[in-house]
Amino acid sequence: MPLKSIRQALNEALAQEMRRDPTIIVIGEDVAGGAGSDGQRDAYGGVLGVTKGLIGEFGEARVIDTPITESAIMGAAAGAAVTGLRPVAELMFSDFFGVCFDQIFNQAAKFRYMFGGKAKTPLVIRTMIGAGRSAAAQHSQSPYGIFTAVPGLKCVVPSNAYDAKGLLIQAIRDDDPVIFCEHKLMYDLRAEVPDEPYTIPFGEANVVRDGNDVTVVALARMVHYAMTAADELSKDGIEIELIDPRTTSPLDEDTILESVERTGRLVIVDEATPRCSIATDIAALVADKAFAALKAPIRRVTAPHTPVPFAPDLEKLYIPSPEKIAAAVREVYGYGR
Amino acid sequence: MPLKSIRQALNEALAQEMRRDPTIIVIGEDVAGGAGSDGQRDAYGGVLGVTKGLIGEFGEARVIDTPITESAIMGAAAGAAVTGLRPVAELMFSDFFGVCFDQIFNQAAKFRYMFGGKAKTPLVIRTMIGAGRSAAAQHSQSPYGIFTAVPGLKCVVPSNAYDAKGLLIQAIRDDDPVIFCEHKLMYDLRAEVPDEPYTIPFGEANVVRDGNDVTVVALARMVHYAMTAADELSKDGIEIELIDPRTTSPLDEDTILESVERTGRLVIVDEATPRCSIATDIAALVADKAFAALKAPIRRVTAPHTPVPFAPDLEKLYIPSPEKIAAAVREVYGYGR
Amino acid sequence: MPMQLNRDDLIRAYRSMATIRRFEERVQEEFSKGGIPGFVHLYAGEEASAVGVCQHLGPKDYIASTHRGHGHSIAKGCDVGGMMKELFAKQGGLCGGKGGSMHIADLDQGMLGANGIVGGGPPLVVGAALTAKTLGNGHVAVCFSGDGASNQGTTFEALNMAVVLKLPAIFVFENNQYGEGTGFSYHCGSRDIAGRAAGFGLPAVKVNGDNFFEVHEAAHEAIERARSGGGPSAIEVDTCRFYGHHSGDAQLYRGKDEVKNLREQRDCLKHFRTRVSEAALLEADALDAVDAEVAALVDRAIVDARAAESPDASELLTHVYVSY
Amino acid sequence: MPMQLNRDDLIRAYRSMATIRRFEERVQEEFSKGGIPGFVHLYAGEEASAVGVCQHLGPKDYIASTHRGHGHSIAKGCDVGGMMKELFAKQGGLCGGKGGSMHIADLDQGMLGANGIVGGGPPLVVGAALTAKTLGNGHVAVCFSGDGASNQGTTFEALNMAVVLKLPAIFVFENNQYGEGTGFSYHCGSRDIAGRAAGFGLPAVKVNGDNFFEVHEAAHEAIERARSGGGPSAIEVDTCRFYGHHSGDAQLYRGKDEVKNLREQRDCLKHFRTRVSEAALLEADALDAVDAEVAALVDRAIVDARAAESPDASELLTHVYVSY
Ligand SMILES: Cc1ncc(C[n+]2csc(CCOP(=O)(O)OP(=O)(O)O)c2C)c(N)n1
Ligand SMILES: Cc1ncc(C[n+]2csc(CCOP(=O)(O)OP(=O)(O)O)c2C)c(N)n1
Ligand SMILES: [Mg+2]
Ligand SMILES: [Mg+2]
Repeated sequence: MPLKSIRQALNEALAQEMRRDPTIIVIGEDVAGGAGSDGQRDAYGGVLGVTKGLIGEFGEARVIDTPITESAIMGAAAGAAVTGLRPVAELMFSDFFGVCFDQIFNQAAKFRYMFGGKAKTPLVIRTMIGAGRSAAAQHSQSPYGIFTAVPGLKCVVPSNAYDAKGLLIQAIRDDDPVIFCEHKLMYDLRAEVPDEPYTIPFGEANVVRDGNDVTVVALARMVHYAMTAADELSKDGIEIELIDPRTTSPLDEDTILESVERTGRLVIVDEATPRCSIATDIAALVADKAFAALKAPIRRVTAPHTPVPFAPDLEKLYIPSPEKIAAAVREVYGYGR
Repeated sequence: MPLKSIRQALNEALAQEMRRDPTIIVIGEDVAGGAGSDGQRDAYGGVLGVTKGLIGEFGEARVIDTPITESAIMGAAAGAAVTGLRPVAELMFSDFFGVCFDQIFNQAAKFRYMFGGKAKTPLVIRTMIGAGRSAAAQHSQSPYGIFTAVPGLKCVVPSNAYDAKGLLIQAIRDDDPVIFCEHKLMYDLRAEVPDEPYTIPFGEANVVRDGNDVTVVALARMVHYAMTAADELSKDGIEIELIDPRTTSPLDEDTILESVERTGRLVIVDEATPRCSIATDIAALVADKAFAALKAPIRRVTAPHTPVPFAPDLEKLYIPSPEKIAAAVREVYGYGR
Repeated sequence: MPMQLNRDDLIRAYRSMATIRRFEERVQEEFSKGGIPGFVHLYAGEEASAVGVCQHLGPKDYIASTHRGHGHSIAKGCDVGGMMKELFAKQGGLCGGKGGSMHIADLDQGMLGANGIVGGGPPLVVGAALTAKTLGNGHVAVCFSGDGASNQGTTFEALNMAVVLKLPAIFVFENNQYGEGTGFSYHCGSRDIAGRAAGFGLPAVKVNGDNFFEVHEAAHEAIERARSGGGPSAIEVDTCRFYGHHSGDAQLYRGKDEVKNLREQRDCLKHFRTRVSEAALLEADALDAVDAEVAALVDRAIVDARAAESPDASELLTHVYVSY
Repeated sequence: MPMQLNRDDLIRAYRSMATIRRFEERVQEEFSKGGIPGFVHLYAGEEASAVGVCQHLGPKDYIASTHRGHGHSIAKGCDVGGMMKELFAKQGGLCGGKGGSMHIADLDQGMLGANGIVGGGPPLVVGAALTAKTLGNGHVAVCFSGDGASNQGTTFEALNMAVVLKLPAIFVFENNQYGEGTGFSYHCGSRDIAGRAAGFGLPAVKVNGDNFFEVHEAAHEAIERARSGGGPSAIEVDTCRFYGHHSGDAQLYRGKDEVKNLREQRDCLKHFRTRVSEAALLEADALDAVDAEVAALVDRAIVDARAAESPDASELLTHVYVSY
């Protein structure tokens, strides 16, 4: 199978779906770029090139550059979705949700319920998450915990190119509003990705690695850090079971619970801040539904309760590291032995 | 001691602090009301009357009615706070945070960190939370979990008039941004409240009721539902220890952990929706730091993962009830006996 | 302009306005009696705005409304019985009792919903207009907003976006002089909504909302422009509300006799009656017949709403997602 | 207008502009070499805007800046050494290395910070102006925004709020014709920022940003008006950027030779030099001396920044709260 980067996988997913369904549009800031300028159209194709080339094939009517106006972008997408289009809107950085969240959580996500089931809002919001680029406090956050908390919204957090394509196609075909979180440091990460379209159902976790000693749940970039830790640990004979939920809403509770039933030990790795987060969400789930099986405290390896610092040295300490993950696993593994 | 409603307690706290410190201003929509109209000034004094009378004593320069423009209100408060005032801004309903959250979580809450400790942002945001008034999906939410998740922001959720006054005065004197959540159904709830100003420190939970069987943590209106449940339960000889954290950020972890060390059993009651919430936050805390003491699964009694329904019968089912709380406690109490 | 309207059009317009008036008056009564939960914001006094605009719209054209949405819903063709059941939180309500007055909606009638968020509607109308433009179906989207909402950032963003994308969108600003208890002369720095909107690069006019025909004419022009690819427009309707901001509002911000004078001097239904009689377009008893007809309709709706069942408990958990 | 400015003023103005230019040119070099982490957005080409405005401000007057904040910081009096250390993420940086280019700030100099959020600054300036009005200290607050930011809802809200509260606020829109790679003629429906702002009910003018003196004059008027209780104003500065949106931008959206022509025909420093020499206000060698002086200053700042230590690991957890 051909190797493709996450960028390529996402671009391919968008192009293939847009070919299939003329009601799909892409809308956002510089999703093409060069509008109203003397230079090239498609000058950017998205600030990180994910939508590059789409305007060439699908034209300005379906690949829509906008002013800097996130509330109008999200509202346009929500309003278009509820009236018959399937918009894929871009929120350049997820950190910007604060200027437009009403259109997402009070409007798009609640239409169906408020209107007694009459509305359908097939909306996809693509957005960038993650620290590690020295982009500082307002361009490095991972607010998927907040997105997950919203009833009516679905939240996707892919960790590799294969999942990225299948989950994005699923998101586009899905009849509910979906927020799709792309980690800014992973766009060039390559994996085998089929050329033909395929979907990955929401709410089905990926067991990245089997093991019977400790269950580790990790998301996005942390999946790869957890794998690094796993290799280290297995040298010492500690075999972790690594679970990538892939979607946080819906969450595949069964796969996590079944694994903990077996291992009795759980570590959750999350690049987001620690309060009221997906890490606490999964810990609470297990402390309720798999309590009897638990042999050790549930440890969370997360960012600290601080904004993201600019200085690379500080940022490196901010982000969970393979070392910290391994240390937490060792602690949990050793507990009560 | 005189009995006062939460409304009176808050109003008194504001008036007393404004007398003490001329840099304190109140700003928001209809915090007085009647601006630019032919009728009375102070026509509202806040839509629920909390700021009534302040404009009479302190004038238009310090009690500022605004257009409907939450981003400008929160930004004005943040900008004023960082330049020398102590604004108490009103976000009428917390459900409206989606139109102005950037100014709160990316600006006010991050100034100090981003600027290397040079900024001080003594800002209070008063806002209304809670279901039960048939105000439907966009006027009934309790997003304090989202506020708690924000590093740099403090979050207060009072449950009675005595705490309301002491916590609001603390919030006003506090040098960090504080969001102060008032439950819309509790304004008329009365308690003994001293006439003189006093403060209640943040991060100190209130043990509302002592007991050794099951620890119950509840917030705001749920504290009272938990008390009702407690009376029921104690008839059957089950004595709960009821803890009201009062502030979710900072959270008094020690009081909760010490209690669970004793009881070994925990139920968390939260009116908010269940995902990535303060309920999961506290469950995760205990599943990590008090694991050894746990004798039963940690149960959460929360709203379902749905928007708030309009119909009173449905809304009643949406909100945790004393019956549901008692049932959860019984389950946890009976576990493993 | 009445000339453009034949007898049926006039009757249709009057019936719509009279239905709204009667609906709101009866809702006020029922609310006071306690039959209607939550908050209601009544539209009485502003009927000519909703009807003058919606007369030009078909069910496949869209409107987005505000917290004060009953009038827009009726003008757009929503079923009065279903509306009343919704306000009473009953089965058979337009939203099955899950939305209520503040979220009343009927997508089949192109009514995208009342909105609990001031300024929530304008971005959504950009989207509905974008659908129309993308599908090239000649439909338009109309956004109703209040004077207070005209200051909200989302509203301004929607205006600019509609101009940039040359969308078939019409922004109707119903200036009833108040945002809750705060007066227009205070909250709107420019004291001129249409003028401020015009600065965004779209045609914007001011009309007298007491005069159905003025609204109708201005809306005709803007909507035709939109349908024919001419892009967005704005209309500021000078109007007034006969009740409080919400039912139960003490209205202390009102001047002495303000409401009394409004009802006497600025009643758009009275104005309509006078106009059509003077122009000998409709006879008084034809209009009286309509009044009687809509009174019966609304009263029947209330009887039915009272009698209807509350939603089944299972409804708490339905309609969160299409699939999950 | 040069007449109003004495020799010292002119030298001061030129020094400030020249410092910005040199700062940005050297930052571009260092960024390319990899010494500067993260994103940087360079201000070269727009110097006359920041300096023409800030010449009228004292340390107790406030400014809010944008992601493109180096020029505003220098014009407002921030220490170049501390700025450079901040960009290099080092100890001794204005924010201790925790903010970086996008959050560079110095409250002691009245610089409320660059901002990573487009449209983040305008509401904050409303607040700073509110402080000045409340304390009655005669200070003013200036908001720098780009043409792209002029479409953001927060910006419009701030304009209206400033008018409603009659605040000593000045909104300076630096129109460099682009928001990232999207042209002004596309993203601004009115194609006229000042005109659109005027619709909000405040005086708004357009000036040529290549001409320091035009900016200086317009800013003088607006700032004096604000100081004397005359309320807010807006100024649209027609300007241009010599580099990409951010360092590393391929700038494919630029026309052929666009940057070359801008540098030749629209260089505000060249324009200043010509003006003052023609008017015989300053001799070439006085200006050359300034160039040499600022070159040394900036080069030294880079040497120091390179040599400085990274923040101590403990800094990760400090400054989240005053107390917690
Ligand atoms: C974002 C937001 N802010 C505030 C409110 C509270 N609120 C509801 S209606 C209203 C007044 C709206 O005034 P206007 O737009 O003129 O509409 P009108 O009520 O006059 O029809 C306010 C402030 C809200 N619902 N949403
Ligand atoms: C809310 C928000 N949306 C988008 C961005 C991404 N972004 C950063 S700068 C920029 C362009 C700003 O253009 P303009 O306001 O004209 O300022 P200029 O870069 O030209 O100085 C964009 C879109 C952002 N930082 N914040
Ligand atoms: Mg109004
Ligand atoms: Mg620009």
